[in-house]
Amino acid sequence: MKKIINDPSTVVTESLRGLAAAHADLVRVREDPAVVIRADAPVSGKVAVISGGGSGHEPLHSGFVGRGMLDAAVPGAVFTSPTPDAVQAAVEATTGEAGALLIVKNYTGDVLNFETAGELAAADGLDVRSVVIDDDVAVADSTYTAGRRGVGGTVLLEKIAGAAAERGDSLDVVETLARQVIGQVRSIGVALAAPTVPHVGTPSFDLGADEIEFGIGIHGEPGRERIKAEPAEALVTRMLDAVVEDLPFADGDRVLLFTNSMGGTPPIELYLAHGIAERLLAERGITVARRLVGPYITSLEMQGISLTLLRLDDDLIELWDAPVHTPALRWGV
Amino acid sequence: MKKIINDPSTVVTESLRGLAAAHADLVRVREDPAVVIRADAPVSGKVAVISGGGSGHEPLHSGFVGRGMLDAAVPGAVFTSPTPDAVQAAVEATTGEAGALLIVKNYTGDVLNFETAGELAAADGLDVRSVVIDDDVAVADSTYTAGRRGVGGTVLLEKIAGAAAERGDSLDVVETLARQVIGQVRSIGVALAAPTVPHVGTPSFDLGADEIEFGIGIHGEPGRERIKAEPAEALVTRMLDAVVEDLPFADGDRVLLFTNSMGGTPPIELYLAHGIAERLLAERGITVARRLVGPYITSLEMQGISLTLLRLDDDLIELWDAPVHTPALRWGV
Amino acid sequence: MGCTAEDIAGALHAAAGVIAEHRIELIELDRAIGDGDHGENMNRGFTAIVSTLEDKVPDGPGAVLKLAATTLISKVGGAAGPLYGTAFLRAATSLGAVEEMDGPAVATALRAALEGVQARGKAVAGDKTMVDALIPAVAAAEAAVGETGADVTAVLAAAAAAAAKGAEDTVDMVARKGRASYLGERSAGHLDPGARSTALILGALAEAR
Amino acid sequence: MGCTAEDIAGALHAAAGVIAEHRIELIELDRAIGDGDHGENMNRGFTAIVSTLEDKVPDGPGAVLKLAATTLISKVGGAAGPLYGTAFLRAATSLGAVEEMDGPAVATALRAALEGVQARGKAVAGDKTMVDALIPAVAAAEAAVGETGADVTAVLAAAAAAAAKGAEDTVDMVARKGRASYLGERSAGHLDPGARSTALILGALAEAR
Ligand SMILES: Nc1ncnc2c1ncn2[C@@H]1O[C@H](COP(=O)(O)OP(=O)(O)O)[C@@H](O)[C@H]1O
Ligand SMILES: Nc1ncnc2c1ncn2[C@@H]1O[C@H](COP(=O)(O)OP(=O)(O)O)[C@@H](O)[C@H]1O
Ligand SMILES: [Mg+2]
Ligand SMILES: [Mg+2]
Ligand SMILES: [Mg+2]
Ligand SMILES: [Mg+2]
Repeated sequence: MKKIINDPSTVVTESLRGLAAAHADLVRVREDPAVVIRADAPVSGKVAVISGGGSGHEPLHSGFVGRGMLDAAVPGAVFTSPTPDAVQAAVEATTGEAGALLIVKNYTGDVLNFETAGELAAADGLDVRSVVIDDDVAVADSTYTAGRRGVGGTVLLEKIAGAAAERGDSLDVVETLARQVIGQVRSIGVALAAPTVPHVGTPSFDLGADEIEFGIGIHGEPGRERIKAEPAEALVTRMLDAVVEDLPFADGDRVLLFTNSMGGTPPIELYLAHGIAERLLAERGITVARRLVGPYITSLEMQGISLTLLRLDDDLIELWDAPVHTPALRWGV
Repeated sequence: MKKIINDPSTVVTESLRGLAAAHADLVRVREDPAVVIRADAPVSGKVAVISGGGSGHEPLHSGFVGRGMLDAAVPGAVFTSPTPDAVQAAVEATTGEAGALLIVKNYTGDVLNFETAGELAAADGLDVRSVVIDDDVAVADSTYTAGRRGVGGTVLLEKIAGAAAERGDSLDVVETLARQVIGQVRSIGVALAAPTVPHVGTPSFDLGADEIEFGIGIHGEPGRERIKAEPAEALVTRMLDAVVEDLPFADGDRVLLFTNSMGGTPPIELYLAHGIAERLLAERGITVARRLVGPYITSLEMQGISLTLLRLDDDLIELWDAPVHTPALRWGV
Repeated sequence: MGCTAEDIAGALHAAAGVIAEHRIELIELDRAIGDGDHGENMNRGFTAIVSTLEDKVPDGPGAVLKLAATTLISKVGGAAGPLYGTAFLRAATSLGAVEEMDGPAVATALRAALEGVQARGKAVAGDKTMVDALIPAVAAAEAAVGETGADVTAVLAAAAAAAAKGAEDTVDMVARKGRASYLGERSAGHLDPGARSTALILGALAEAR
Repeated sequence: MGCTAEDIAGALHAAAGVIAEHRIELIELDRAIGDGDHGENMNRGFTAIVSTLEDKVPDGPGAVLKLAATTLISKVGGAAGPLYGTAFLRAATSLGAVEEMDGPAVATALRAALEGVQARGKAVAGDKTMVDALIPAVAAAEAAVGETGADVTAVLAAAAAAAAKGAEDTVDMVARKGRASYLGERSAGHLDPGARSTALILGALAEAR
């Protein structure tokens, strides 16, 4: 393993220091427990939107702290959900009368740790609610699994919930919107090469030279199925079919198409895949009304991409278009 | 090699189609020869700022086309400078009375092809000038080399020249500012793992498990020296020393610090390196007045980073802060 | 003779040593069917327990276990943090304010731990989780109490042996809870990392007696 | 007997075949001391020449070479595109409007090509570039003209053999021009890809006679 680090056990803290130095106008960082807080938090009268999870998926979540998106992000160790006291510290730094919404990705660890944090916040008399996002169609949503994972849809959810909170919506409304987004967003991911976790030092899984992990998670958990490498046209078709047919998305729908790099797939390939996806959706009569293309929810240096579709309505479009100013996402400001 | 492509020979074209689909509000794309043009070009009365080079360094240059930056980008084949007729097409689509500035990275191929294009433009009676950026301190600037390479400084140059043109500066002024930037920007890069060019199919160079290529270029050209892998603190110190002592940058200077990922190095490592660089500069009495952190000039999926320092004055700061709206860089809009 | 607070602190120290020794093994087990952090997570938690206990050992076995619980909750994260945290917390609560922990108390504490893990994580026998090490451990501990009465050592030894066996039995299971469940049938043929760490911890506690 | 436009078109066709055959070799040479695209670039250019000539072969050797030149300039890119483009352009110009190219004309065209490459690229002998294949090729062609008079085949054969030798000699050189120069001393021990492609092209032209 070669990485630009000093020591696997201090990677997260040292990286957050760099984030704080680079974006002092947007965020402040607390160490131990690690929390990234919007520079002007608490914003009085505003619902706080908070998310978190294992590190290694940057810019998720810390890169999305700032005006119009998250009030705080709680970064755990690499690929490890953060502890309840860290979440509690985030709540304390950001949450007032208007309450807070915790955005939790559906992994056993995230759910359990945020659950405990929610109980601690309730004990402090704060109105803190949680929503659990589970948009990954790769996993069967049955009693035989821990349920679907939260993946690419998380980015869109954080933007939309953050915009709702920023325009002054109540916690009830922000929560309802969040549940609406969760209900109509779906994703699928693939991996071409595995990431290497700093404290592990070897790739998270071994893929043959002609193999693709179809339905990969964002923690280097092996996916659901291994397929033979295939041309982009076939791969994107396979991915989009899985996503479109799941909700299902239908002729006449307006959607946001989010083409995401898992980290190690460069823009030239990402845009190539995006172009194919746009064409295939047009063929299905689905209108791509908004799009996001880039590495926004990653898995360290994993090579691969994910595709996320969110069904839009006018209000969601307004919230998506609303100004946002964070380290990784910025417009209208 | 595993890549999300259909055919190595159509990668660039197919990728540009995705770019056009994703950012139709910002750019339009012409194929054969491939040119990415600002959507509202030609902007009447404005100096056109044009750059280009081999593909595989995205978002450079095509991701920087739009308001406040480039009027056109000319993407060659992967790692291969574009041909004169492609540059000529970019000039034709963007350039009027006010003339154009061509930003050329100092590589033999780029210089020769843009030179020919410039001659063709002059023959058409257009006022087209070129500046050649050569900010890479890894290469000795002597008669024994092709001269220093154009690397990270290119991004900053494109932003600043683009902002000057956008505010209505004449070609004389834009050219003078560009030469000023070139005079006071310096960079160095390192690689931890090689990229793979689609039509080659094997990594561009072979690095041992404990080796780092110090002074790497952005085309996977081997660097100047191979060093043993070392902790981030030592590596960033070594890189910054090389950059600071070259110009030299001195106590009291205000600088823009650009910490760039070569593609495969994830944000967690990049911000870690950035934090170290900020601290080391503070120790030298150099004020980091502006910063840019991210993968902005890459080498496909190469793992590594580069550090760029630009000495700032008030005018350069104003130009840096000016609104920009492109696929990859956006603020103030 | 029962265990004092000091004994339990010592046993946790021993458990921390065993976890550190098996850190890579647990990482590798988790790498195969999870995300590769279990060894790192557990090691971080137990290292923290040791350094907390170095400052001061609280009064009474229950207080020591409670301190271990809160340390695990605030240092481990992931799925294992809250689950092991709950296990230690419930065990601590079951002890109340006793000065020494005897054999029956061990069995009671283990059952409380199991119930806590199941309350939090909803896993049942056969789901390929730490529960599959804990269920046989509790049964064996209770049986040992029935046979040997108050002997802490024997109760812990029985629990540890049963946990080890229970962990081994997870190999053939298809995961239905936790990250390994995403793999479906592909999760079979691998030892569950959490079951393995449960067996390691119980083994260390038994040895320390 | 001299070469007609058709002969030259045929020879370029043959050169395209040789370049295609050696595409990977040229890529590998460039991968070692450059950026690995030389084989791809040259192959793209010569493939384009062939398909342009399939449409229509222009009148006269000069016109054919000029068409090859503009095709290379607009299809190859990189350093090789403008350099080879200039070489072919200058060679074409040196021929003027002759109907057939004889031995002396070949030597003149080669010298014009060399001068063009040097005017554009500023490389001198020993810089480890295509110039190191061209210089001996021109010298050998001119010597052959002195000995054998007007025989195109002999002139081309002499040039090709000298170019091959010249290319080989680049192995020991330290690059001072082009991308390989960034390597400094580390560029020694490798064959220059552009010198190799020059030798391959001249070899193919000579064979095609
Ligand atoms: N719902 C659950 N109930 C009981 N144990 C569980 C549950 N989910 C996961 N586990 C246990 O947690 C272990 C994984 O822990 P760890 O790797 O530290 O957390 P994470 O899965 O969040 O990375 C699994 O091996 C399993 O034994
Ligand atoms: N200044 C120069 N003069 C002559 N030949 C040169 C010069 N620079 C480079 N070359 C030739 O070009 C070859 C490289 O061509 P190519 O790989 O296609 O372009 P690039 O270096 O732009 O990738 C070198 O091997 C060398 O022979
Ligand atoms: Mg984990
Ligand atoms: Mg090249
Ligand atoms: Mg794990
Ligand atoms: Mg090359």
